[in-house]
Amino acid sequence: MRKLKDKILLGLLWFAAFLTVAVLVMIVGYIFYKGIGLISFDFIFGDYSPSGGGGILPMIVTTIYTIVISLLIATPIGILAAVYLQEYAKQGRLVNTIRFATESLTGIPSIIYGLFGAVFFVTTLKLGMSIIAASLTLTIIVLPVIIRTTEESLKTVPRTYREGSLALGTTKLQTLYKVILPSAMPGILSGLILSMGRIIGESAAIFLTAGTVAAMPASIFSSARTLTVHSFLVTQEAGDIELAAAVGVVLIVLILILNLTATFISKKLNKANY
Amino acid sequence: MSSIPVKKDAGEIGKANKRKYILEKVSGRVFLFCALLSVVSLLLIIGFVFYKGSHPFIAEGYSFIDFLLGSDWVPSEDKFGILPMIVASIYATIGALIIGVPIGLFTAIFLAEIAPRSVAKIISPAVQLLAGIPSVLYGVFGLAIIVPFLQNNLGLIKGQSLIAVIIVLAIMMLPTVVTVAETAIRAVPKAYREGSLALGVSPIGTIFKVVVPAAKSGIMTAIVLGMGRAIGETMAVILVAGNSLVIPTSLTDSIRPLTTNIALEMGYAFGTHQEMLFATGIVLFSFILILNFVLARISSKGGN
Amino acid sequence: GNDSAGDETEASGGNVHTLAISGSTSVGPLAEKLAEKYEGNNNTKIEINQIGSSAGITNAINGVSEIGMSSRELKDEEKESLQETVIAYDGIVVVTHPSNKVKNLTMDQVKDIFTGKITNWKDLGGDDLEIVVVSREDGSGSRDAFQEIVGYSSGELIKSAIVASGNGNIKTTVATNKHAVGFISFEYIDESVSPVNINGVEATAENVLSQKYVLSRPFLFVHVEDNLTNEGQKFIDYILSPEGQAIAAESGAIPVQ
Amino acid sequence: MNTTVIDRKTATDKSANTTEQQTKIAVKDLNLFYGEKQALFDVSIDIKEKEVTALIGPSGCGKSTFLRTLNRMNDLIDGVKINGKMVIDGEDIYQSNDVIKLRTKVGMVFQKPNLFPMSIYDNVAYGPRMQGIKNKAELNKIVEESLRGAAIWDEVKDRLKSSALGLSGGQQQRVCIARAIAMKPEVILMDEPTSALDPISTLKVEELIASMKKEYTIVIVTHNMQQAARVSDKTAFFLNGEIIEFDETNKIFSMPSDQRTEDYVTGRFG
Amino acid sequence: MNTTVIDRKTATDKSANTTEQQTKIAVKDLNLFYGEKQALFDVSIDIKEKEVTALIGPSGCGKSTFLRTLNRMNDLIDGVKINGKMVIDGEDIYQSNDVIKLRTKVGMVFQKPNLFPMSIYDNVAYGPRMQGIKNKAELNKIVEESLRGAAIWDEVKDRLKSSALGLSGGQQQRVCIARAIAMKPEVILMDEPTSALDPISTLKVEELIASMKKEYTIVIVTHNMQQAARVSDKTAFFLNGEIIEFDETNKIFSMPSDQRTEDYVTGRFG
Ligand SMILES: Nc1ncnc2c1ncn2[C@@H]1O[C@H](COP(=O)(O)OP(=O)(O)OP(=O)(O)O)[C@@H](O)[C@H]1O
Ligand SMILES: Nc1ncnc2c1ncn2[C@@H]1O[C@H](COP(=O)(O)OP(=O)(O)OP(=O)(O)O)[C@@H](O)[C@H]1O
Ligand SMILES: [Mg+2]
Ligand SMILES: [Mg+2]
Repeated sequence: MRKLKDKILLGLLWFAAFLTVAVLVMIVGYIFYKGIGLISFDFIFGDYSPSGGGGILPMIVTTIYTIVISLLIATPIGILAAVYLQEYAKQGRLVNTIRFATESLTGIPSIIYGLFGAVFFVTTLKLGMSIIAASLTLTIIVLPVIIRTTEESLKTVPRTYREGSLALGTTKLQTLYKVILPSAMPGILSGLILSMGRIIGESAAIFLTAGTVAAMPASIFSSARTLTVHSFLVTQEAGDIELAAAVGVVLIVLILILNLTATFISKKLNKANY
Repeated sequence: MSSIPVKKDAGEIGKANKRKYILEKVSGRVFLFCALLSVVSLLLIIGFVFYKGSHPFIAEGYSFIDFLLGSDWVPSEDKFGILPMIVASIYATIGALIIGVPIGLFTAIFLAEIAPRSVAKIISPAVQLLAGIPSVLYGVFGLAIIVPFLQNNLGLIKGQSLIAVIIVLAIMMLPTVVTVAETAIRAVPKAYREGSLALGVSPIGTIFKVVVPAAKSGIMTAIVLGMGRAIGETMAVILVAGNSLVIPTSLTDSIRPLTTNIALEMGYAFGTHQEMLFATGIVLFSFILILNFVLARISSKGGN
Repeated sequence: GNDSAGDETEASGGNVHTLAISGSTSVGPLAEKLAEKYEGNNNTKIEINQIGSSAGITNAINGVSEIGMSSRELKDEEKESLQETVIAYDGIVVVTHPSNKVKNLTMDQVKDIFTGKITNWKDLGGDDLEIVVVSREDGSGSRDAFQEIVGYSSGELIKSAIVASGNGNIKTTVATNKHAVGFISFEYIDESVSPVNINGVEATAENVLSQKYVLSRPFLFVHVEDNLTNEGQKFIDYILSPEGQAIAAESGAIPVQ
Repeated sequence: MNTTVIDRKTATDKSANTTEQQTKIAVKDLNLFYGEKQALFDVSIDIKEKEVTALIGPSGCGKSTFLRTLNRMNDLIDGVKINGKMVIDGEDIYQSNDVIKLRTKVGMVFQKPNLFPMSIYDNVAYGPRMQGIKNKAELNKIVEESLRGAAIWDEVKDRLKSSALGLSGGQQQRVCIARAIAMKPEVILMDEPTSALDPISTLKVEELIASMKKEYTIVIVTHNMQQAARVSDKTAFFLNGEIIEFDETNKIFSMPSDQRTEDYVTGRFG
Repeated sequence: MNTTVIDRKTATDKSANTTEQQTKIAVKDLNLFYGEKQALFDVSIDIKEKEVTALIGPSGCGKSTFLRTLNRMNDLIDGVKINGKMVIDGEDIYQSNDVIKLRTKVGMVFQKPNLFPMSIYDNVAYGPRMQGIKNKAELNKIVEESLRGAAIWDEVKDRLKSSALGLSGGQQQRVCIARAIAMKPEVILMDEPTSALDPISTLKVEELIASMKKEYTIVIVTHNMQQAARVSDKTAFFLNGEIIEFDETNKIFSMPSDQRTEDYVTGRFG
């Protein structure tokens, strides 16, 4: 009985993993199949031209700008907020409410964040349509993800570590950055990678706040177009799926590079603690 | 014996530690500030949506009941009824959860517990990669592969349908569910596994009866975040939903979920029409609140 | 108004002026091409943001952008604060799957299709296939224009119609479905879809100009009188010049006379 | 209670004279490596049925490691290599693929209590349930018997449904023992099962071990020389991953044949 | 080594006669609640400077709970309510806000080893580093002295830089002791510090405790009656959250005044 059940469950596990991998291969395969033909040195490193034949360098640069700025702002705020909720705040109704609200906000469609950003950052704070306005909007979008995943990984740090450290007369803060955060690092990192994905994949919130200017941004106060917005525009208006897929290929490579970098950095951080 | 001598200056804090306490206090404040910052930004957004979305009902005399239960949505004729979209959103979300959550969780379990390290080391980052692919491309993939596939194999006149939305959303929530759940499962102490295995329980039994329940809280987070992704997704859904304004009666009907309604028309909407789109956002938000509430209930029930 | 803004620019000497334009995703690509040519000859940097007609109009009103682009007519309350300039026309063409044998429709037939009175291609001389109607989203300039000219209202549109956002999505949808019929701008026509003649008239720029083909809509630039700088005015002038209109024609739009 | 103690003493004396017990576990030239590092060196030992075998030796000498090879718990650690022969009931456990059968037959109590984050009841009922026992009454009976057997019933009978993790260390360890007993194994491995217990509970557990001996084969790691002397029939002395001496407990403690054993056991006190 | 043991014995005898040691920790009417559940009832006790005080009692009686009130570790548990007076060096620790000073002064070794996931070296150097000691040579010296003090130096000196979690249970616990010693506290709390150690290491740690007594005040929870008798000057017997009897260790073990104490300590064996 149990054995049969085990076999079925194991079969399901394999099947689920197979499905996931198959979907992964199909999607990435499709994007490469459609897009690889357009990929060339000029396509990646050339400047953009609206009349065709240009490259997407400005979008690559803009994309990197938005990732870096949003994460630079969201990572510390998100992690520290999670630390507050998990380690400092008295667990109770208020914290649970905050947690609940945070979770619920992950479901708000990004276009609403975009409209909010357009009203608040672009118009009210007079940042104009700019990379910085978009990054601030993205910060709000990824905060819940960072907070929740960080909280979860903090929860998994054994209490004995906290006790062991505090019993040595260290402060909460010292315990936090010497013992707790390093132990929680893998979980925090995977949250950051997810957030990075969310930032990279975002379009609606960005084109309402950063706009779609297809030129090399002069500064973070310039209006600009990210890779994803580019692929969104070419699908929506021109129906140019090859071009959208080619942008997708570049994005996938970019994500790969960023993920590897993140993993590398976390390994370095871990080493530093040994 | 009865009275213990206490020094007068006892309450004083040593000089050496003064700095530490100040730092401690300051850092506590900084953490609190960060938490508040997130809360404030979240409140701002909620406030913004509610402010915009409640205007037609408060100031312009529209009936909220008609809005919720009306089935005609013709903005140019001042008809704003979102019942078909509410129904569509409920079906699509539940459908995506039913397909996406088990596959995602099982994949996470597979990666954390069954797969050889070397295999997991390749697949896990690859799945995370999926999280970063723009939703537009999922939509294009859905439109170019899934929609025709459904159309041809189910003998439909159009593949843009509830089932297409469910499939695309299920795929899109996979990376979140898998990544978060995998981390949670990996964090379960080895002692639990050993304890169960030593009782002669099979590895699979151990996984489902001890490891997964021990990782429950993280798994719930995975589901909630994945669900958030599914509910909040627009760009991919627009392409495969068909966006027809009918109340779906079968899996093959075209649907227009609440989110796509907002994204689809926001670009051209103004005045009352735009405010009604924000009102759609309020309904969506309430919908998410209810779902999260239900999930939280389920998870605390499972805790006993 | 123009003067003060102009002074400002002149005072800053040879500095590059940035001209912020935002709005319709349909007008955007054309505006980008015009801007590319224009920037080459002038000391002006043009920023074009394709964020939708309404957002562009809002931006123009509250000063975030100097010029807004719209592919829909302005509403009355918008007209109060905004000046509009028609920079080109956009022809709208009914398209079907390439395998569809129906190559000509009367205006009434088009109306009957989109309002759900005709539901099978065989009634129109095609194969025995159910018709799948694909429309743009409510509020879109193309849809407004199309409905007005064909003569039905949003309320009359068949409920089961697929609603796609943007020309590209309609094209992709129609190109992958034998049952489908939709409408897109001239500039996006290619071999993946089959254009349909209306009342026997082919959808070409010439026929629009000669008013034999009636499905078209204006592309608008809008601005607040006081906000338009000399540079902005010069760019509009350039677009309306023969050179600018030639570029418009080249990229598939229909020049204003 | 006292009668049990007396019983046990007699039993020990008896087994000291008669060696006709059957071999339950036969280990031959077992070597174990954690990656590069060898932790067990040519370990050979015959463990008899229905006897208590104690493993003693200084910290880090490989007692836990050896114990864990007996139910293949070391399989779970990456990079562990094992060679040699280990035969239980005539079956080489490292040839067979049925670890589940092995582990059902060979139960284990760990050094650190490792209860699951469930209720006390569910912890004890966990194993039987996984074997397919669903009947409530039967489960209740098993749980009560096991908890009584582990001398913890009275302390927890009113809070069976509350979380096991709220118990004190000693209480937790006894529930761990109950959980192992609930499976009615043939062999029970215990890794310092009483190191977290107070003397009274320890006494109860030792009595339990004595009474279990009638049915089970027991292998116990202990640091407590007195405990080894009290509960075991045979004792193996480990040093640096080797078995230095393995013999009747009486003999090991009274006249060990190896100098190192003598040094170790006479280092005792109390 | 042996001299230390003798020293210790003499010291114990001496303290049995002379009671002129100063009070280091004075506890008066301490009550502690875990939420609704009361775990300590009106506990009053005077702990003298430079003595070893042992806490004994059956499992779950509140020994660990009491020990943890002495350096306010229970503050970390949600829902713990404490009232009563606890004065260390004339300072009511529950009035003062300086827990850091308190915990620097009052070190602790836990029931289960709780090393951090860092190298052995970093574990021991952790506390001193956090106090601002950066000098390499100084740190090296502290680490070596502390590890030697905890009788673990020889076993780990070649792998100081490898992860502490790769050690066996006993080894880990001794590194925990080293980590506490490294802070040079005035009071050391030990919660069954040797329950995971073999007799040789236990002996070393007991010797260590004896030698540390010259400088430190030590409070130790133990289940091992012999250990309590060997190492402590005073012994407190806990039962159900109350102190039943607190007196000279000799007296507690030879002629306790309370029947329950007698029942408990004579339940001993060996
Ligand atoms: N997972 C592991 N990886 C590498 N080495 C290990 C591992 N587990 C144990 N060891 C090493 O193997 C040796 C034997 O360890 P083991 O835990 O068997 O000792 P033990 O006799 O049970 O000690 P104790 O009485 O302290 O529990 C020790 O030197 C230990 O450091
Ligand atoms: N965090 C907690 N929440 C609720 N009750 C607790 C908690 N910790 C301990 N207790 C209860 O308080 C009582 C005293 O526990 P404590 O751990 O102090 O016992 P102990 O004397 O140290 O036992 P042992 O010798 O088994 O370690 C026990 O009944 C225990 O179940
Ligand atoms: Mg061991
Ligand atoms: Mg305790």
